[in-house]
Amino acid sequence: MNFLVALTAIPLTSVVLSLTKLKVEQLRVVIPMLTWLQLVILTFLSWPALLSNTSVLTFSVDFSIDKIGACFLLLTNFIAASSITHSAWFFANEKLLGRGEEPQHEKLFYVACALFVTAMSFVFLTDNLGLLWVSIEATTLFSAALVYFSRDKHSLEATWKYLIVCSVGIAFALLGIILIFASSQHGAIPGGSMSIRLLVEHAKELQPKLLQLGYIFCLLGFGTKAGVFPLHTWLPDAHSEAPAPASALLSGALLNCALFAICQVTAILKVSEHALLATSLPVIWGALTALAASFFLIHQFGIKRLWAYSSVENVGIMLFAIGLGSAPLFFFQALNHSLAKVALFLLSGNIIQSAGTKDLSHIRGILQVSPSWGITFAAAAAAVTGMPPFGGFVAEWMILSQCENLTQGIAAGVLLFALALSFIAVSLHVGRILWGKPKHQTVVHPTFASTIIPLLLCIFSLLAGITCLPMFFLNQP
Amino acid sequence: MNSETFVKARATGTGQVQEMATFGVLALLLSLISLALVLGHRKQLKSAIPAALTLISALASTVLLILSWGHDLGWQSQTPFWLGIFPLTFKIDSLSRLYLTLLSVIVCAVSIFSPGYLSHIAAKIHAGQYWACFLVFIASMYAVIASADAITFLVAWELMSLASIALVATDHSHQSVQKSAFIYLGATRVSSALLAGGFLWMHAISRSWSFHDWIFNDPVTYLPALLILIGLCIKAGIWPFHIWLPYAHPAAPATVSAIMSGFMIKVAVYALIRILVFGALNSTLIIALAFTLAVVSTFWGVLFALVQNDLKKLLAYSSIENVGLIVMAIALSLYARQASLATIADLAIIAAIFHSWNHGLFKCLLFLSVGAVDSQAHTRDLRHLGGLAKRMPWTMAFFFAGSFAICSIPPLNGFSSKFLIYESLFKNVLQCPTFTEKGLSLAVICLLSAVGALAIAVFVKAMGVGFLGVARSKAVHHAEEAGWGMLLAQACLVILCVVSGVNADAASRLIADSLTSAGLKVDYTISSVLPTGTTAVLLAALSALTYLLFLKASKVTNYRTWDCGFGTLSPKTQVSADSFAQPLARIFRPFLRYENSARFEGQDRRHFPEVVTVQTQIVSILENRVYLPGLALIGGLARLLARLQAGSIHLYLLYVCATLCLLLFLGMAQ
Amino acid sequence: MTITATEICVLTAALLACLMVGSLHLRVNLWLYSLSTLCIAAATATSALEHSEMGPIFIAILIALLKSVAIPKFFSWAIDKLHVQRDLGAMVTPPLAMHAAILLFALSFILTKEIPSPAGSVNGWFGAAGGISLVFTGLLLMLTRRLAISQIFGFLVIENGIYIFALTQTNGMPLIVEMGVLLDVLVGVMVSGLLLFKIQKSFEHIDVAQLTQLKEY
Amino acid sequence: MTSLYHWIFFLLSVALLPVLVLGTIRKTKARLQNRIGPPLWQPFYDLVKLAHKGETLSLTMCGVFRLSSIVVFADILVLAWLTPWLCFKPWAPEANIFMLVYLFALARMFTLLGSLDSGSAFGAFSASREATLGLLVEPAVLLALVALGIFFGSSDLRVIFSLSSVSTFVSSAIWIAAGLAIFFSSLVELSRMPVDDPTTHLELTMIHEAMILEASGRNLALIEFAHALKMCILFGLASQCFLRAIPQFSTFNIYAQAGLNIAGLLGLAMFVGLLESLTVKLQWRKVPEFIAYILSLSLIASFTAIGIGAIK
Repeated sequence: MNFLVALTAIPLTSVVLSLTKLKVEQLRVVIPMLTWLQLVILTFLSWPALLSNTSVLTFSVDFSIDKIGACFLLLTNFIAASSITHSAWFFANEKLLGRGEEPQHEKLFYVACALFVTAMSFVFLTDNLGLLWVSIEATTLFSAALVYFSRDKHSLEATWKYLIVCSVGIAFALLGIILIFASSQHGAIPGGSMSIRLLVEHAKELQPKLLQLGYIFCLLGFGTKAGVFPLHTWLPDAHSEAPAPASALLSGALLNCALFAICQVTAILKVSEHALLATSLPVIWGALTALAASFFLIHQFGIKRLWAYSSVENVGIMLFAIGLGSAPLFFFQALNHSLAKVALFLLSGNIIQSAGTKDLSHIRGILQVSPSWGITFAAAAAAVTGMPPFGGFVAEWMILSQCENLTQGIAAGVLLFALALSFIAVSLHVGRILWGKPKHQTVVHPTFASTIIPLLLCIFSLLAGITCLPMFFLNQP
Repeated sequence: MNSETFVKARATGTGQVQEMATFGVLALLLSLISLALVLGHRKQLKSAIPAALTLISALASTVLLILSWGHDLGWQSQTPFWLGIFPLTFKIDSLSRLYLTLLSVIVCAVSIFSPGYLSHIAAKIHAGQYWACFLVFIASMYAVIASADAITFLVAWELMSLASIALVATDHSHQSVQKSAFIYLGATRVSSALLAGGFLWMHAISRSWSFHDWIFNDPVTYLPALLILIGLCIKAGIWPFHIWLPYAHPAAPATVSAIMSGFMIKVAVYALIRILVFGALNSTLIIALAFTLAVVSTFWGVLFALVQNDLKKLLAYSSIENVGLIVMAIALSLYARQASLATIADLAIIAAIFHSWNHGLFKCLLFLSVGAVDSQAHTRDLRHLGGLAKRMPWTMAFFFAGSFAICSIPPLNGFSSKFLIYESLFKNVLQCPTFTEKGLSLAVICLLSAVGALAIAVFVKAMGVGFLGVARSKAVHHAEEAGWGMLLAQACLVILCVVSGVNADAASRLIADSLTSAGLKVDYTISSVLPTGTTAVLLAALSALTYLLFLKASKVTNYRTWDCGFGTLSPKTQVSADSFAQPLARIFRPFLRYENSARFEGQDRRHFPEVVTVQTQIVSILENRVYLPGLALIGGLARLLARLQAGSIHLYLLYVCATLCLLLFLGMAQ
Repeated sequence: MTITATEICVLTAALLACLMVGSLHLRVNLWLYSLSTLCIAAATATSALEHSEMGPIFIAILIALLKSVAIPKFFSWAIDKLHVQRDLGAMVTPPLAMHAAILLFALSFILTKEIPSPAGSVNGWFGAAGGISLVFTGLLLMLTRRLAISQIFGFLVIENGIYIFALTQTNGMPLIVEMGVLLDVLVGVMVSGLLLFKIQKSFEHIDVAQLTQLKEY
Repeated sequence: MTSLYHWIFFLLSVALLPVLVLGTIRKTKARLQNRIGPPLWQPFYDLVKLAHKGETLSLTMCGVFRLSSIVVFADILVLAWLTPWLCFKPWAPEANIFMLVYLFALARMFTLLGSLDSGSAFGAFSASREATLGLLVEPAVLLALVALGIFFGSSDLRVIFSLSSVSTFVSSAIWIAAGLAIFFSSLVELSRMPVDDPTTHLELTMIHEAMILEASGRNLALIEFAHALKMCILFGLASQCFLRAIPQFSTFNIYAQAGLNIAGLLGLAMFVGLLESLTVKLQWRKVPEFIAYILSLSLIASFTAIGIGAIK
């Protein structure tokens, strides 16, 4: 149980602190520190799992973690820490704009963040499908508070759609999990089990029909949460209505959780007799998702909606990787996507503040407004569209080069087309944003401080690209 | 790159020369990039410093390349610095050395040219960003040529594209520049996507990333070969994929367009040779396709060059023509190789490489001179130029030299390579088996001569209307001779043009030997050596004699141009670029669609117009009939898809149900 | 074949849910919901007795208290607060929708025919059918209602269906999972209930069919 | 020793034949118009006269104008040295078909530039017409030569025009076709009737004359002489072809050949005179059709050559 304490102590403290009478200015200093501290603690906690390639670190019954899980855990918390750190500047600027909400909103934001991140951490820590479901549902509930942050009609609408669509989807996931559980009771494991590792071990003996059904339901359910086309409908609304740091969290961390769940279930199915289903369905669906998303990118009007759709596209790529059955590649892609996308969302937050609008047709000449923003923005966009020398390129290249059979080959072709299309679409918008003369008076004056976090993230993404360390760490051949 | 070829590469190089050269090229790249990164943020900086550094490193690399001539240099990135699981592998064999040397030469010239030129447009550009992108651009081109495997190649290729896009958009305050940048961006991304597809496919077939292991002699490999071919053709600006070229070159600063047109499109040519020719592609269909496209683009390019008014656009179109020539030679060589007509194959490939070298030189020269004109007269539009002869005689002289070279007038270098192309076609007529092939290559010879004549018309127009006669606008009156840096750069290139023209034979032999040592057995057998050198000397001597002995003595009186006694005529009575091209354009009416738009101004416009402005512009058929509809189709699809996101939650829930049914159906079907 | 008490309860619950679709009156819906939930609690209890184990009894009581009493109470209070009596209905008219629901009820028997009955017991079919039909009904409810509140009802019905499914298709879910699911449902209801009032506050209605500001084009 | 004779012969013919040819044409035309006409050597006197005059240059001109006339002159001399237009030529280097064509192109290019230099509309318009003619006629000439090249299996004019070449009936057909093609295209190249009327007085209709409108004095003399020499070269080439069509030609002794050669040259000149006094100038937009016929001639030649090659 001590690990539960270690896991929840700091979030709870930050919750408590945010609920006390502390000034928001003080919170802006304390909370980020706490989140970084949390990251450190988690690193220590999952250190053994990180080091070994095979062994699974078990904390207690239902709670254990392996290498990939640990990577995701740390990634999630890192993303959370950086976006919360950046949110300090963000909210300070909001104040400058006079759009500053009263402090308790911001405090509530911190509370929700803490809970949200904890829920996400549980997704990676639990070994129990049921608890996995519970924690993912929990993330929905907590993040709803983040989406609702600005408390206007739009955010309300976005929140409602998010809540309803995701809950319905997730409900199906629960159905799927129950089916898998039922399938495990047919002789495989006496009394049945929800432990993923047990299921993977006994995948052969699981009742095939139930397993298959369960897999499909899980794919649908977690797919809704991950924003797979055409279940992505909630995603752009939620991302564009949430405040920039929150959208960064949603896109950079939450999607990974849902995809991780899919990855876990797929792992079970891959060793069962339905391997074909597990290798073909996600691949095709991923490619199609990427394609659809890249079409959505073309006539886009909102800067954050743009990045939301590019997240959908990346979700497609990750689903592709999952279908190829290579968890490390999935993580690598997720890593690069998260780094770049978070940088983009944070910068977009700055840009929106300075331009005073989310409308792409009114944001121009950012290179003139602030070269540092502009260049970082361009770099991040290049990274997220999979341009070398950033990590995204390497990840996508490795994913594409892993295709074996004809189906995967065709899907790879579709994916290539989607990548090209999305790059063109994105860089059309980015070019218009960066170039030309600014249309607006800069409301918020760009400070270099507000570029630090995105810049760091870009640099990390670059390092992920030009060094072999991540891949060797994940011991890919 | 798989290890044994790498080891081979290392083994062939001898000791410290190789180490030195490797280190040198490496140092060059690193210094360039670090410099770029350092400069990234400076708003205004003296262009002299980076220019000098670039010059030094380019000279250094030239020297190193020449010192290490004959040794293959190999270098593989050490372990932390890999791309994921792929090491960056470089290999400079004698083929890549040829191109690298050309690149170094061009970079030298451009870096001499830069400071003077940039000082004229300093107000419009962010010098730091410009130099950063410029250096990354150059470095990535070095990397592309030196890369030994597909991944290194693609990475460098993408970097090259990104940097050049940024450079095209250097002066991004204009909408038109942005538009060109976007068009270029789209084209280049499509090309890299196709390349990636081909590379991945080849990897799936051959299980290796190294070009060395890719052999295209199996029907399985034809589709990837086609993908690669088209991808490269887009970058090279082959018809019908050339659309981006006339946009990108004029939009970019002269220094950039000089390199883009002088070398970047040759990178694609190099890749064609490296991958398809060394890969011994033997699919007649694909070769025929390449040949046809190339022939069409020679004709198309020169035809549209004829009707351009913007000097840079004109040059861009003539680049299309010349690249067409090069690719045609490559295709011919591929065809001859698989028809086992060795001599023709060798001659053609030599011609291709030699012409790409020559075109690199004189196209760079021409772009630089146009840049000089632009920096002085602040316009490149032939409708406003003219009469520069008196203002900037040296620039004119260099431009003329370049024009003569590009019109392949002996004894300049353009002719020497074009002659090889003619010769190989002629030999093909003699030797190839079937009657149709003979007839075809005869027709191509005929077409090429027509293209040559058209090119003469094009450049006479450029020279005559642009430099001779009376100035057509105020701007020209203030023009003065360009600075010494600009002139020096052009002068060097002119000298190189003459040298490589006169020593055509030696150059061809050099190319043949390089190809042989690069692994493609080529011997240079030509019936007899052209007397280009003798002709040159004779021409010069006779001209000098005629002047000294005959013309010098005559007493000259100056008077007005013959004006039928009307008194001084206004510059408007001179022939304009359009009217000069009109008789030719009339012949090709089916291809060239003019669009006239007249505007009448002033009150009571119908009866007494005060200002009448008539605009004539050429309509690009491909763009209007093919590309715009295609884009519109994609846009329409996007709009259609966007309707899915209609905002109604009931709809969204329906999607969930529909997907559920679909998945159940699919999943249960299995 | 014999039909057990559990299955009778389950099918009753399913039919009650079908009736929900037929009526636009929120209070009627609430009553029907709480009744069907009660049936579900009963089903839990009977199945517990069949397997003669005491753990599920506790859950049955919990369900009876929370889902069939507390939640309906909360919503009836909400209905008073929001001054809404009846839904306007979307897409299809209620009677038609109800017939569709009953059709789906029938259909679910066909669909679940193939599902192998849970290990150890011979008959899980009716239970599965009931669960699936509840899920269908819930979806139908969400699709054919305009008010936010009745969409929550629909969601609750879906939850019931899944619970039934779990109950009849598995012999004994892990307790912790049961608890977690229950908790999540409660929190979900709380959050969505909260949002109800917010929507009422800023839009002055809770008609979600009018929430179409966020869209492409 | 013979080579010395050759040199002398060659230089003499370069110096005199142009004048003679021009004179012949004029004389023929005069006789056909029942005039006595100027003496044969009149063109020579004209040149001398021009050489004694001073020249008038336009103020807008830069060096290009004079440079062009010089370079054209030099270039034509080089061509005279390279091209086998006389069968008693001294040592000549590799004379490649393509090089030949492009040296002619050099001359044309400089002429065009020279005409543009003055900035006069006449020069410019005629220049653009000349460029058009060049585009049309260059393929014809090239193809005619290539046809011969194909037949003799080399693109080297020395090989083609070597006397050792045995000639059959078919080959003489090729020779004649090629010769006709070269002759007619030379009419276009030299902008004579029916494409251009050198004696017209309306600047707007001239081509060559308008291009040299600004030239005067020695400059004009250079241009005129160069033009005449060019004419000789082209006619000489054509006459060579016709002579080669005679199967026994290669068996004749050198003097007979030389005589026949010059006779052929002058004959062609007379024919031109005849042509110019019989035909009228073609409409400008009819010219392409005319050239199309020439092109078809050389196509016939080349395809026959290919056919024979295929048979052989």
